[in-house]
Amino acid sequence: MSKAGLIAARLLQIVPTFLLIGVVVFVLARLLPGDPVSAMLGDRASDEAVNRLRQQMGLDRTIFEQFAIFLENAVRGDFGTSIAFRVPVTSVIAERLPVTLALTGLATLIALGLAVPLAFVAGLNANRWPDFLIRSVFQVGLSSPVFYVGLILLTVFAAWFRWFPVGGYGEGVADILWHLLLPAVTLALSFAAVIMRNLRASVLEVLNAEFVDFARAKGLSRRVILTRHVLRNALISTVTLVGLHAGSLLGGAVITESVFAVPGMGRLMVDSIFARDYPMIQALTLILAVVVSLAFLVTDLVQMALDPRVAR
Amino acid sequence: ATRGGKMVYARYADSLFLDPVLNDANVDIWVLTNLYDTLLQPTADGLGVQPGLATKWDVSGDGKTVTLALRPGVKFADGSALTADDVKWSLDRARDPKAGAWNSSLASIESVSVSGPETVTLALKHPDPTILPALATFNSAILPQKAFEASPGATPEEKAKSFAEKPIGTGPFVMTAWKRGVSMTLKRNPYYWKQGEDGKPLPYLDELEFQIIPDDATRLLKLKAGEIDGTEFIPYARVKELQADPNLRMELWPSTRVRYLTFYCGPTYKDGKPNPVANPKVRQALNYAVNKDAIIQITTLGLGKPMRSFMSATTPLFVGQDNLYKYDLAKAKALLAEAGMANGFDLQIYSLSGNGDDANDLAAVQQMWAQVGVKLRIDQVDNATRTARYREENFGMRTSAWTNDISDPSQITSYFAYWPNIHSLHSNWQDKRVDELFEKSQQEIDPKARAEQYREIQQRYNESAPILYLYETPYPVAFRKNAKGFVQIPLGNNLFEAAYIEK
Amino acid sequence: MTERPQPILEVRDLRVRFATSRGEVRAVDGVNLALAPGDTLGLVGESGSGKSVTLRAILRLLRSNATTTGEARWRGQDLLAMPEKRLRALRGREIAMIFQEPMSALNPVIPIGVQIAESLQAHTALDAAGRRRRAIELLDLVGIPSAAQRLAGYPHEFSGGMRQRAMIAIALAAEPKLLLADEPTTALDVTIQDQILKLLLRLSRELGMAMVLVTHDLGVVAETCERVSVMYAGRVVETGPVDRVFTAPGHAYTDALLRSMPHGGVARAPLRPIPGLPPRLDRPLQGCPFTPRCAYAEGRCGAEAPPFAPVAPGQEAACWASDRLARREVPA
Amino acid sequence: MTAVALAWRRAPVSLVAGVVILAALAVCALAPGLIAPYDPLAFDYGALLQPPSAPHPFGTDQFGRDILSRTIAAATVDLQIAIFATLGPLVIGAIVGLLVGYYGGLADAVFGRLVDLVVTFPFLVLVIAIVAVLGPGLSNMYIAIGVVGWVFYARLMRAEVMVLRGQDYVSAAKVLGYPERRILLRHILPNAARPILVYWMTDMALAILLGSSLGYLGLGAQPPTAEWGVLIADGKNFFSQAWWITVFPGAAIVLCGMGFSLFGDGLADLMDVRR
Amino acid sequence: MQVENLTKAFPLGRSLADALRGRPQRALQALGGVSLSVNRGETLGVVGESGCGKSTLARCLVRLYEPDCGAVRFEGKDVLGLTGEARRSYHRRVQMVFQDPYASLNPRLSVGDALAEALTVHRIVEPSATRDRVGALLDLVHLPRDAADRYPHEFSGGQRQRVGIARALAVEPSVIIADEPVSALDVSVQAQVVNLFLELQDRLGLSLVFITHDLRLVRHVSHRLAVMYLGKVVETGDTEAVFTAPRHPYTRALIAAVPQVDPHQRSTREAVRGELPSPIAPPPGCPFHPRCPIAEPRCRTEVPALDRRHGGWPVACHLAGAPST
Ligand SMILES: Nc1ncnc2c1ncn2[C@@H]1O[C@H](COP(=O)(O)OP(=O)(O)OP(=O)(O)O)[C@@H](O)[C@H]1O
Ligand SMILES: Nc1ncnc2c1ncn2[C@@H]1O[C@H](COP(=O)(O)OP(=O)(O)OP(=O)(O)O)[C@@H](O)[C@H]1O
Ligand SMILES: [Mg+2]
Ligand SMILES: [Mg+2]
Repeated sequence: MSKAGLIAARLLQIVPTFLLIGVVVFVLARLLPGDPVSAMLGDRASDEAVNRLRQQMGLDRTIFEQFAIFLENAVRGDFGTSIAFRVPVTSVIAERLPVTLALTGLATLIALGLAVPLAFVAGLNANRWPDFLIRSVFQVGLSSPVFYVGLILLTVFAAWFRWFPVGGYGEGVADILWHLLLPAVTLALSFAAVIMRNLRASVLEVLNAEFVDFARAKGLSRRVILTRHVLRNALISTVTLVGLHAGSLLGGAVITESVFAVPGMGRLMVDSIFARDYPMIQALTLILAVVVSLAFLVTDLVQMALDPRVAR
Repeated sequence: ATRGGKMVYARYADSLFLDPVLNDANVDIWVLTNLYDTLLQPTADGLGVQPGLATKWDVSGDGKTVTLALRPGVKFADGSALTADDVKWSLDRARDPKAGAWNSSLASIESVSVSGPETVTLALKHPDPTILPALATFNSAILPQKAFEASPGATPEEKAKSFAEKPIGTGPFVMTAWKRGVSMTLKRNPYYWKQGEDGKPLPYLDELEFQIIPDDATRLLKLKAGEIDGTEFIPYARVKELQADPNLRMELWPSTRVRYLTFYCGPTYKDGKPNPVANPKVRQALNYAVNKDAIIQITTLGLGKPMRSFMSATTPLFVGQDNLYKYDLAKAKALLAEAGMANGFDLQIYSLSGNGDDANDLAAVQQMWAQVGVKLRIDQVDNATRTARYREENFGMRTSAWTNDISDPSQITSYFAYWPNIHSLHSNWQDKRVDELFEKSQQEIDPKARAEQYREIQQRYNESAPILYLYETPYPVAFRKNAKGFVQIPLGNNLFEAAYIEK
Repeated sequence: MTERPQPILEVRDLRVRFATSRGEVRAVDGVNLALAPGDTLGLVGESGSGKSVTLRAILRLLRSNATTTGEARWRGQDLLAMPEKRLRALRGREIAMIFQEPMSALNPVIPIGVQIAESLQAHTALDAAGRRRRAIELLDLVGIPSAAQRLAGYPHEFSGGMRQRAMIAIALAAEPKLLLADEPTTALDVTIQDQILKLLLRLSRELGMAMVLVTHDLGVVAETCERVSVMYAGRVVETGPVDRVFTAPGHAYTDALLRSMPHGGVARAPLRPIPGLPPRLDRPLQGCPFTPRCAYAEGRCGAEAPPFAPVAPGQEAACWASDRLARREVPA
Repeated sequence: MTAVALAWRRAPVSLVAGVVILAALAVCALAPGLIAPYDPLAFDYGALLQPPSAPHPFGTDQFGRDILSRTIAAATVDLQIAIFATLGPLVIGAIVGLLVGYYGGLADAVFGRLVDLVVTFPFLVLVIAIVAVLGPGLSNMYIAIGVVGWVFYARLMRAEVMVLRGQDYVSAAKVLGYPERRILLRHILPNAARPILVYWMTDMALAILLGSSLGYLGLGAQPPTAEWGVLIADGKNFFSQAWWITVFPGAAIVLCGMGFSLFGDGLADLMDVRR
Repeated sequence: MQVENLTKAFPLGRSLADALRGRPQRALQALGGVSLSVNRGETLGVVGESGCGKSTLARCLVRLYEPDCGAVRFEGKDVLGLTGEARRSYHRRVQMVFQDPYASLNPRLSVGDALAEALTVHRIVEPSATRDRVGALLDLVHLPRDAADRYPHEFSGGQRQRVGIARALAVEPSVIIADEPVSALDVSVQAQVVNLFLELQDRLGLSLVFITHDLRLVRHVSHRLAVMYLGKVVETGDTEAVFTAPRHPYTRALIAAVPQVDPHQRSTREAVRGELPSPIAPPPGCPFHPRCPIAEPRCRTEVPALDRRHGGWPVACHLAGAPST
């Protein structure tokens, strides 16, 4: 199938998923105890004040009416006005989305940058000390809570050594990178461990493959064998894994963003849940779903590029 | 003071709605004074009022007319002049019973009239001892009527929304950028009327940036790293450490803040089960069973003071009792026995998840009550859930903190003790005599008589103990050594007008 | 025997041991082979007898858990002792190898053309265009139709027979002097196997290339090879011209193997299997390893390893029963 | 005895290491009272914020509670989280995966959508939302994790079963006329179990991390229950002056995670019948 | 047992994009109308190259696959419609032995358990007698009795295959379908298993469908022979007769391609040229025509039917002459 066809098919497949997500989130949001009004006004406000605001926000309508309105507006790209921020949700998300994308993107790069070479070193030295060392270090990374790693990195590299800012988000590419490096490393650590484990296993498997022996029998140099024959084959299964983890990476961003005061979508999501900001929760979920689906698509395309067998 | 420069101040949460009338929360209230001015202003000790946009005020002998002389030559941040009409319009808007949560503070006003280009007269329905502090409270801030009405939007609410996006007031600063939940940039208002102690026009700062950093630890790390100049809500646990830091200055501002736990006092719970703490004796016993000094030591590291009344000692007309419910295990046990609860009982409390103060206080209380056989179940919930439960009056106990918004005891009393308002903090505690005293005090212009009324209210309330008394705390804020001039008044308002960065 | 030319490959006392979790496995236990230019040698034996390990050991393609001793002299130089770099220059250029499973021996994600070209790049001075031209030539040579279009194809787009041919093309890229073919047709259908064998035979004749053909199918050897070596339990038990060995085996195992094959002819006649199992290679062996299964076994077989001795001109075997076999003396 | 000795010798290093770590933690979890030197909840106003010392090897917190005792006591809760948060998903996921993988068809298509739904949703966010709906606390956390978590097991199981259902021995069972229930339970399930059990181990480690993340956000274990994540959250504000409050529970999480992973790796080796 | 016009196609996965473009669903025609019969106590050898549909045929016979059309009759009754108890009893009568001795035994069941399971499910013997019967079965396939306690991975390939045969025999079938039962085994072991089949057939009077691609072997085993090419039977007849005088050019090629152990019978000509065609897009006309040395124009268009042209046994070739004698 052609690439364009594949993309089209994938995008079409996403549609029912999105509808389902829309329904689930809508219902889930309204199952949350309390409502945005009581979250906003607090317990000391009078009942009239509360009722007035509820009416203003259309929260006094039935859930079906609300859902119909939501769908109708969503189709037009209007996700409503944030209850907490009192501005259109799209404008808030437009500010936060690039931040989270930058953070998770950077984290992915770091994870790959750490995991790929080290997985090779470990795989090539299987069951010797470099392998054990690398695996142990990554195992620690995998077993450490994100918030804790964040706290330690912050204290050591930002507070003690002052190499990095303590948190926040910069302006301009270099500044943004500088701000995001620590949070991205934090986020990347467990991801890197997952990739490392998987890739090391693939490397071992590929190293044992007959075509590697055949390549040696052809008299090719070690470098050519590793780069042309081993790397590419080993990466194939890892690429899928990277895509599959897009969701959990975004989930991890929730905590990383809190610890590092990064103004991204993860934190916004949790804040919105706590504020019962229905429109925001709905819009964020759908956008996260789009992001994850796109990540799947990208990894599929990369995999297709790496592995001709997939592109049927 | 050095003129110019930029100060970065980290807040734990962002403002939501910068309209003086329609806002709901401290995150708004505490910064409004930097954008808007009121006619009168609270004094630094929080007990009285001083001139603001009005230079003089005069209350008639019968207490039913207030005449205010406006400060001449005051301009809004957009350069337009402040007029008496703006004042009348702003006060009328603020006292509209359909607008916002705060209109009741101005409920005694019958009408507002412009009696000269620089004079405004308030006619009151009845004498109101709280009217002057009310005029010094955020919700009676003066807004430019023209600019407000020119804001986009069909209804007053919509106009308010768009106006509050780019608010214009007569305050020291004007907001130029607002990234929701991230940062807010305030620039110096060149038209500001006030002068500093050095005789130079305020504010000193060219720019003030609020950064929003919810995580306590991160805020402090940023402060220590010099990435920000100051920050609020320093965890008490860290105060000593910051005090010892030569680069920092730890400030503890006197406050009207009290921390306490509210008992639900009705005879039965929402689910119909009998309420063990409906009996005042039990509540007293539980108060005696808590070692406040220890809690103050543990959670505020000695920075707090035991509460002596339900209101803070910084509140006007406060009458306190020293050693109120001083730790006395024997007495607690005796009282419980008297109430037939010698074997203890189970009690439930909602606390705010992720809130360190709550967690600390409750850990201690839970442990102390265990000594008298009371098992406290702590349910950590998020704010929305908690609020919903309180409004339904469906709780055993709840954590709380209070700060006055107005320099008068009436506000806290109306919420804590006056049943008709919100059932005494939804606790359903009711004392007819207190209700009666409170209603009377609201029209009492004889300060002595009013003080006596408040004495009795406080005495009756404290006796019945619908709350578990914990402690009063100061506002802990910290700054880099060279960031000076910040003031936080007992009501909590953050004043940056005289703040500056020393070069 | 006297006119046999100087061997180009001479394997002497090759031993390979694998360290495994169960202990040491002696996969190859003293193998001797000699190959003259243009020779076609069949290497037969049942599964696990060490055929593949022998071939791989010659080119040092074994995994790190293997220990190899002995000699493998290629035109006088010991392949097992020379530096990896020198060996790499020989691999693919003078000695090429093809593998049993064409699917797993070809890299699934690299076009066939590139897999041929990289071999050319390593061993010839051809430029990119030259390599392409040569690659097309090679595919033509092995009988892949419309070769030019096939260069961009991936292994999975080829049928099994075509893959095997592509692998042969790769192996022939640098016109090697010796081809080590490890079961090149086992995975293929009979008709395709027939085509490939004929192809190999033709090429070795046309290019004057020596060949070691590993297989467990005696028929394949009979059709293709001049000489044959029979392996059992890591040892070569018999070597000789194919027509001699197959008609007058000098080793009891060869004999049994030949008998167990279904010969054309009588339908539904019971076959004559070799009883028992091959010995475990992780245990030390005493005497002739075939003893427990051998119909000719006698007392000393289990105790004393028979020497490798000539039984006929050009035919050698390591069996105490060679003479009885020659006399077709049916065991009691 | 010899069989046990043999099994032990056959056991891969990672399994042995995993067993040792987990056994130590299990002892802490089952009998915290025996090992912990103090009552984990007892305040000691005389020993607030003590650094590690002989009487308090891990130091004390702001209430004077012994960190060692609290870390040990937390093992009970965390191991409970590890098991309860994953057992439901394991069982449900295995059953669904088994049926969907074996029968395919419409159920499989529906399942596919469900998987899409769950994988496109940040896991943590979904769990937070569900916990917010149900209210915080351990049992609600288990439900929240379970609602989402079973999908991963089902996916694994399905993939495995799809392979196995084409295996000759399954065909043989069909040809022998065995009832389907028997084929599923006796021929497919035991052979599909390995990846699931190995993932289960990883998942238990993940559950502890997730539990502590939720504890950190105040949505997990409720006070005064000691839980490693909660301990870290509690001590976070003392990080610069009393590192020991967070470092030891942090180390416990890491150790526990490693225990499960190592055990899982070892189990994978051990369960390989052909080994 | 009789097979009539059995057809089986496997739908190829159709992608969503294809569906959107309205492309028809493609299918792989694995069996294109196969008719065969097996008589009681007889061995039918089925030969053919990889992918020609031998396994598919076997699986249709034991109802692992449901054929698209055609009929399978066993003792006169159609078996494709059987359900429930009737189907179970059919399974008892017709058993299968698989090609891969490593994949066809559940690795987690001991040999004894695997055999006992077959006995209990079908209530062949009293529970108390199960052990004895398992022992007897092991005897039958020449395995030691203590094999019952061991697991499949502890056996060699030939032994495993014998376990597989024992399992098939456990339910006392009258027909055994053996799908390449020895292809995965070493030559020296192959003979053991082949002999076992021959012996069992003589002792138990079994009918046997013996599928293989090894022509040398099939001659030793079968009474009658069916040669398949691309989902069709192209020639079927008495084994010896077909071997001595094959009528279909494909059969001839097949026999010629078998390497002879006799080094004196070498040929250098390829038996047949060209690759096996793809069953997804089989060539029109006679499926063998692209490789056929004697193809004529009509072979390209007309599908030859399998019939006894010019007398003799059935063959599907336009050009088949009378059987030479
Ligand atoms: N890497 C290895 N580690 C341990 N043992 C090995 C290894 N490679 C091969 N062996 C063992 O060495 C022996 C010889 O194997 P080899 O592959 O040479 O057999 P073969 O004659 O080629 O058999 P086949 O016909 O099955 O290919 C076998 O017992 C095998 O198990
Ligand atoms: N389950 C299936 N789904 C799709 N295609 C199948 C399936 N089973 C078999 N086929 C295809 O049907 C054709 C006939 O396959 P079958 O396995 O019957 O051949 P065979 O003659 O047994 O070959 P071999 O000798 O390789 O075992 C092949 O092209 C195969 O790819
Ligand atoms: Mg081999
Ligand atoms: Mg088959």
